Amino acid sequence: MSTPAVPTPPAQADEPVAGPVRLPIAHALNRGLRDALAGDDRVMLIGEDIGRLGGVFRVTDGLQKDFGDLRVVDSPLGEAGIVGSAIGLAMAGYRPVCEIQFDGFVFPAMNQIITQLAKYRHRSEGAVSLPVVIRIPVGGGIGAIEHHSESPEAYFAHTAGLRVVSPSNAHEAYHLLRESIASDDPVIFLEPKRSYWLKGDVDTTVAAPAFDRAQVVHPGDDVTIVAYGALVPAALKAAQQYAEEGVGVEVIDLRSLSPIDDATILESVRRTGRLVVAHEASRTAGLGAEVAARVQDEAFYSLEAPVLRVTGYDTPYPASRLEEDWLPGVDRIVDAVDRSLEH
Amino acid sequence: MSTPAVPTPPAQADEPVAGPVRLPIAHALNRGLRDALAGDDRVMLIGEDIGRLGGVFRVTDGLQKDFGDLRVVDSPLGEAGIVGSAIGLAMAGYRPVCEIQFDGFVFPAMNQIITQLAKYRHRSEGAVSLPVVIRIPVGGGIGAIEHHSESPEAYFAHTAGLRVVSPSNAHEAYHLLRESIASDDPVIFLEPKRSYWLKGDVDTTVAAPAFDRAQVVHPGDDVTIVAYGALVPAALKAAQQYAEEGVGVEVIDLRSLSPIDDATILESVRRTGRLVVAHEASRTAGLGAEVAARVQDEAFYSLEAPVLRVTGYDTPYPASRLEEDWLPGVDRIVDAVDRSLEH
Amino acid sequence: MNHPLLSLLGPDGQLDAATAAPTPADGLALYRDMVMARRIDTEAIALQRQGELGLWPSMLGQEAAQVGAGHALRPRDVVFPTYREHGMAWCRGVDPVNLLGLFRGTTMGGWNPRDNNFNLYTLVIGAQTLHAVGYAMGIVRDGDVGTGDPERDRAVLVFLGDGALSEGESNEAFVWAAAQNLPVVFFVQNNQWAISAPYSVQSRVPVAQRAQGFGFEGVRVDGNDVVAVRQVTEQALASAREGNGPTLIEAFTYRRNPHTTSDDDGRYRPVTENEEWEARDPLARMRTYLAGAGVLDEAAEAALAADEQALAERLRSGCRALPVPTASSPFENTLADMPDELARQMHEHLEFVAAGEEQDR
Amino acid sequence: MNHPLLSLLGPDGQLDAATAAPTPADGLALYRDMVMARRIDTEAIALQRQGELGLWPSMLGQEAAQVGAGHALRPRDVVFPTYREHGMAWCRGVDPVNLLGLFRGTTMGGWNPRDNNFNLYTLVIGAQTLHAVGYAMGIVRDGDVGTGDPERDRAVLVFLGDGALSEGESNEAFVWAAAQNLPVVFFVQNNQWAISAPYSVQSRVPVAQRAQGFGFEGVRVDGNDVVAVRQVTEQALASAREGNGPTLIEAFTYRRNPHTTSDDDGRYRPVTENEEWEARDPLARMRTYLAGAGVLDEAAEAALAADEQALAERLRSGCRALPVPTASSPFENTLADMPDELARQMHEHLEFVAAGEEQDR
Ligand SMILES: Cc1ncc(C[n+]2csc(CCOP(=O)(O)OP(=O)(O)O)c2C)c(N)n1
Ligand SMILES: Cc1ncc(C[n+]2csc(CCOP(=O)(O)OP(=O)(O)O)c2C)c(N)n1
Ligand SMILES: [Mg+2]
Ligand SMILES: [Mg+2]
Repeated sequence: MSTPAVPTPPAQADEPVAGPVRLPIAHALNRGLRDALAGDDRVMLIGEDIGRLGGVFRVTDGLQKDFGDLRVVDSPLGEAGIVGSAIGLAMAGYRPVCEIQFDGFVFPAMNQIITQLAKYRHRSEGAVSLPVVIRIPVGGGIGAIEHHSESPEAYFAHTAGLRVVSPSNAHEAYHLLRESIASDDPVIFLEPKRSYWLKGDVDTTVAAPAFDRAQVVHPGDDVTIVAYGALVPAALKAAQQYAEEGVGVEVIDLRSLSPIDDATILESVRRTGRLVVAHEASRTAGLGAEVAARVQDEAFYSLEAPVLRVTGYDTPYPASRLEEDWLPGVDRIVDAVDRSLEH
Repeated sequence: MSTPAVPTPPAQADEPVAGPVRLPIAHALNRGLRDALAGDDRVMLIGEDIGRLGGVFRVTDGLQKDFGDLRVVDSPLGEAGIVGSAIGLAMAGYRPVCEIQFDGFVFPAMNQIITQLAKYRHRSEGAVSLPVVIRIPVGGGIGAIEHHSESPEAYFAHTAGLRVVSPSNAHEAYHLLRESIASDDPVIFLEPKRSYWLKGDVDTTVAAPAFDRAQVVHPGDDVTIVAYGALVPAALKAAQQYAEEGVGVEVIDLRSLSPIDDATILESVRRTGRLVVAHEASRTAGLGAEVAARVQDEAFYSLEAPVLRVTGYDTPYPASRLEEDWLPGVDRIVDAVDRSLEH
Repeated sequence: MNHPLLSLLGPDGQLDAATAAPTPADGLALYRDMVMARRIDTEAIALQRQGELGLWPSMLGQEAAQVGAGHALRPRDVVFPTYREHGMAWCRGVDPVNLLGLFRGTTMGGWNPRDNNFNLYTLVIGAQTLHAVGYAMGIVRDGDVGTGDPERDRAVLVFLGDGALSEGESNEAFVWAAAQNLPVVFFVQNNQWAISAPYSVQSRVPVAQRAQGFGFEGVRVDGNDVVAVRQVTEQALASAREGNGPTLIEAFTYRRNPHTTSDDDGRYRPVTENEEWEARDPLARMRTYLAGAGVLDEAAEAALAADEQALAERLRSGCRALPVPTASSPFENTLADMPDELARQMHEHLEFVAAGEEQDR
Repeated sequence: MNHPLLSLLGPDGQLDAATAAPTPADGLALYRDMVMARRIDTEAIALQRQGELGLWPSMLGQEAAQVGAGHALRPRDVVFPTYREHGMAWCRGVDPVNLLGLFRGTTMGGWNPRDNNFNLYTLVIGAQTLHAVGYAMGIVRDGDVGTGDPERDRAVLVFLGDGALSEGESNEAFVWAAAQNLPVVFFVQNNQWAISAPYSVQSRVPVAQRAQGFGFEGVRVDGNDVVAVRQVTEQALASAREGNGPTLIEAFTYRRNPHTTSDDDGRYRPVTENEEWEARDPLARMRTYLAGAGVLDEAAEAALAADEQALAERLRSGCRALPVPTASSPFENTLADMPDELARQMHEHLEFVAAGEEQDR
């Protein structure tokens, strides 16, 4: 199943090139791809249904029309082929940006990603880098069927030789994508699919922080929340609720899931003494475990409460009628913050 | 490359059926497979080179000769096919035991493992379980070339719907394997390849603890080490060194990497207040992160020092001339224990 | 490399002269199943429009392919579908209400695959082809192939799409089936599109030709001709059951609706194509044939209409009555024995859900 | 489906009458490269026995396949090898000492793939076929195909084994190459074994037939006949460069040594097979031919022996002199910019290593 039950985006306006414009994340990404294609001949897009259809989420809308089918390639139905051919293209000097149609369909490409893409720089002793970006819509919350709501980030974060990034708003989406394409390293670019139509001001001329840095998106001194992707808005909501009660919740948008910018996290936790990490992926050996492990080590004496994790459970993603409860959201984040504060 | 630079095992003696016998792990596994095949017609083995060759590590030596090529199947060269066909066989009522030739070659099977094997019980709402075992030789230390020294356990532990176990000695190898084959759940069975020729007393008639339980293999009250597979002997060596100095190091063999038996770990850490987790896999989002995250949460007030991790680094596995230093061993474990005790 | 397209019942409703006419009962049964399959599809689309389903992958135009194949099966044969085999599910006796659960979000499955020898829908393209191969290995090991006993011999019928031919896993399935001479039939509904990708993106030769590269037979059949589809599928299944190994069937047809209800096929294909294929409708030609043969009289039409109506009502009420799974079910169905940690997570979750319900009151 | 095996230079050293005799220089060059390739192999095996290498995958018996293909290449063509293409590496000008590093454990690669248009060895069966396809897509996009300019047009030559034909990824590569008509030649050395698995485990039809299923040409050639191999490879590469798309070449040969030096082929195949193939030795037949043609005289033999000797000495001393990588190199080569956390890990590691060395003193 591929086309999810989300509304079709409004037709894209002919937006100005600079200055802040209000765009949904999907359009900011489209703009990012367009600017990357226009700025460098070696940038190419490959994926299933990305050409005439413009991708099932329309992120590549109009790009094949404007850049031709040699640069925006409707691929055969095979994910190993998408990533494997991107590797070959990168060896030939191109900068391919792959689209995997849904999170649950990246696994046929796992061999190419783990044994080839991630290891080639090391294999060649630094002689050859592979500037390949793999875009993947991730996460649940859109009422989809099986394999369309997965959160595979930990597999990639555990794999040395990859960078993993995920934007949480439109401005970041644009800039993180541009930086990912410009990077000489392979980048797994995770797009929180339920946020595709979340609008925000995008300024293509004002750079965001470097794509390997976390960012404090809400300041506070009482407790820290680390989140990324679709859970950043939830964390912000929680922070705003607490602000009304006079409790200072600092929210850090991780942005780079690998490497993790622990300096930013540690600075915050040393101040607040309390940390909640939130993600949709299953708990065991997820990113939350990594953040908790680092923080309890590096900020042991600053912690006034254990690092708490608010995560998806260690079950397969459930049928969508259950997802609202199953998914971590504002309520469960608040609950964890409360527990942290009570310690 | 498949056949590693390890000595060929001595020809297998005709050992008695009960009572403790001294066997290397590889032979204990062979015995486990043999007894499982003999005990249940529905048990089958599938893998590359497992028949006439007896597997590159000879773990299946002699089994095709004795049980025939319908039950011990030399498969075509395709890991997706091995796991995918095992799923089909399980649906048809069989209990297939797959062999993946080396850790680095499991990735072509990742789609079948993650989207099919792990999810089928959930997909069928509990109506159908898939009793498939996937045996994989794992880890480094044998001077091998690329892809022959990987530690992929975290990928599996993060995947809900799988069990992951790994033995550290011959007796356990026999019993964990028998239990894995008897289990109705899919089990990833990780065989520490550099321990294949490590000998120990195997008693097939004396059961080991349940395959989802950790086990204290060396008692101590000052600090706890959690390890599994090939690092258990290293942890034991460290514990013995400390014992001579009068320091009590408790070593826990995890055995079950998923689910993790945290009760056993917590009981120990609440006593010792200190914990070191050791594994060969890369650090970020590895099993050590998970153990650390759980322990700092559940035993927050008992911890006198941060949980320390002794792990492989976040690089691809290095060329073998570097592995001795790169791999965590007794020295690095001792260093971490010292640091923990100094806190 | 010559792959003639077998067609017996033409778009004009004329049956090939050399082909034995189906008995009235048989002809009616084929027609009825196609009508019912289409009705399931139509109702499901309506339910999706009403918000009762999240999405629906329509099989409009592919009724003959599925029903023809369905009528070639014996009860002990085992079927591995993709996500579009609603007509096949109907033929196998799966309660059609249960087809809706996956798309309503009440389940990831919907039926017990053992009840009707009809596996669960598989959404990961190509993955089921290897399960089919494994099942066929099981049949060989059970000794249920080539015995000559029609009550005993069995085969596997696995469905895949034209797009699925490009996945590595499908091709591994061909390798295994051929090398081990397994009792499995690969049934490819070449509906010419994989979402927005026309078949030319995948290949420059007919689907049926693929099998040759692996050393087994590929046959092409008019996928809108239920009589021809049944015939080639019967032959392929018989050959498999007898121990002669795999066959690939290309049922050449057309996906007349968008990929799913969420898709917008106006973006990538002209409507004229659709019109062309409407003229080759599988139901219309069978209807013409049966009417011409005097088999489909008014009484039969009325009976069928009543059956359809009853089915539609069952689907509508059944859909709304599909039970929502309990909050504990994902935890209960992850592993056969629930681990302690998962039990704790379930407990945590159930308390949370209960507290939420408390608040909502 | 008829796949005749092209053979021009028979085991008896007789050249096919209709084939133009190679010039003396050309004939000698082919022979010399086969001799040198074999010498690399022999020396490496000896080095492994002496404990200088961890293991070595021998190419004994496959010299003609690799050297024939090597002589069909133009400099701008790009080669993707497996792990057994030592003869091809030689033809491409890779320093043979550098072939040893992977097996000595001093590197995972060993040369810069860009220096000789010869990619690194790939150990994961089949993975390189997709890289070849991607590279060929790059050639198309560079406009370096079908221009008619021999300095410009290029193609990709990718190696795989008979076992590799069973991996899904290899088959996806066939899909992509055919559908996009890419300038890539799949060169299968069918040495009849995949470790212990005879080809019958993988397939029941010749390797070359596989291509047909995907809609391109498959050709079979005597893999022990350097003249024939060169000819079919030249044709296939020319066709690719001209824009006519892919070809699959099956070079039918035999792996005369165990899979690697760690393998024990006595467990799974009879020695008689080996003897049979020794009689079809690719070097011997070329030697007979050249001697008969008066090309390989004593002086030439002596010169070649001296070259061989020099090569052997270079390999022995070069092997021992291969630099061990620094302890920091895995960290430095993981990502283009080393992340802070990795820098910390490196620091931790280097201190640890230094402390160990301190202790060892
Ligand atoms: C491995 C995988 N990749 C991508 C998808 C997304 N997807 C769903 S259906 C589809 C097209 C399938 O085409 P085809 O095999 O022809 O079957 P049809 O839908 O036409 O019945 C795609 C790409 C998927 N489900 N699985
Ligand atoms: C994906 C993968 N699975 C398994 C292996 C282990 N392995 C190494 S070589 C080999 C056999 C390869 O046979 P073939 O393709 O015929 O090449 P040959 O060794 O004969 O040159 C196997 C199974 C591997 N390297 N990669
Ligand atoms: Mg289709
Ligand atoms: Mg071979």
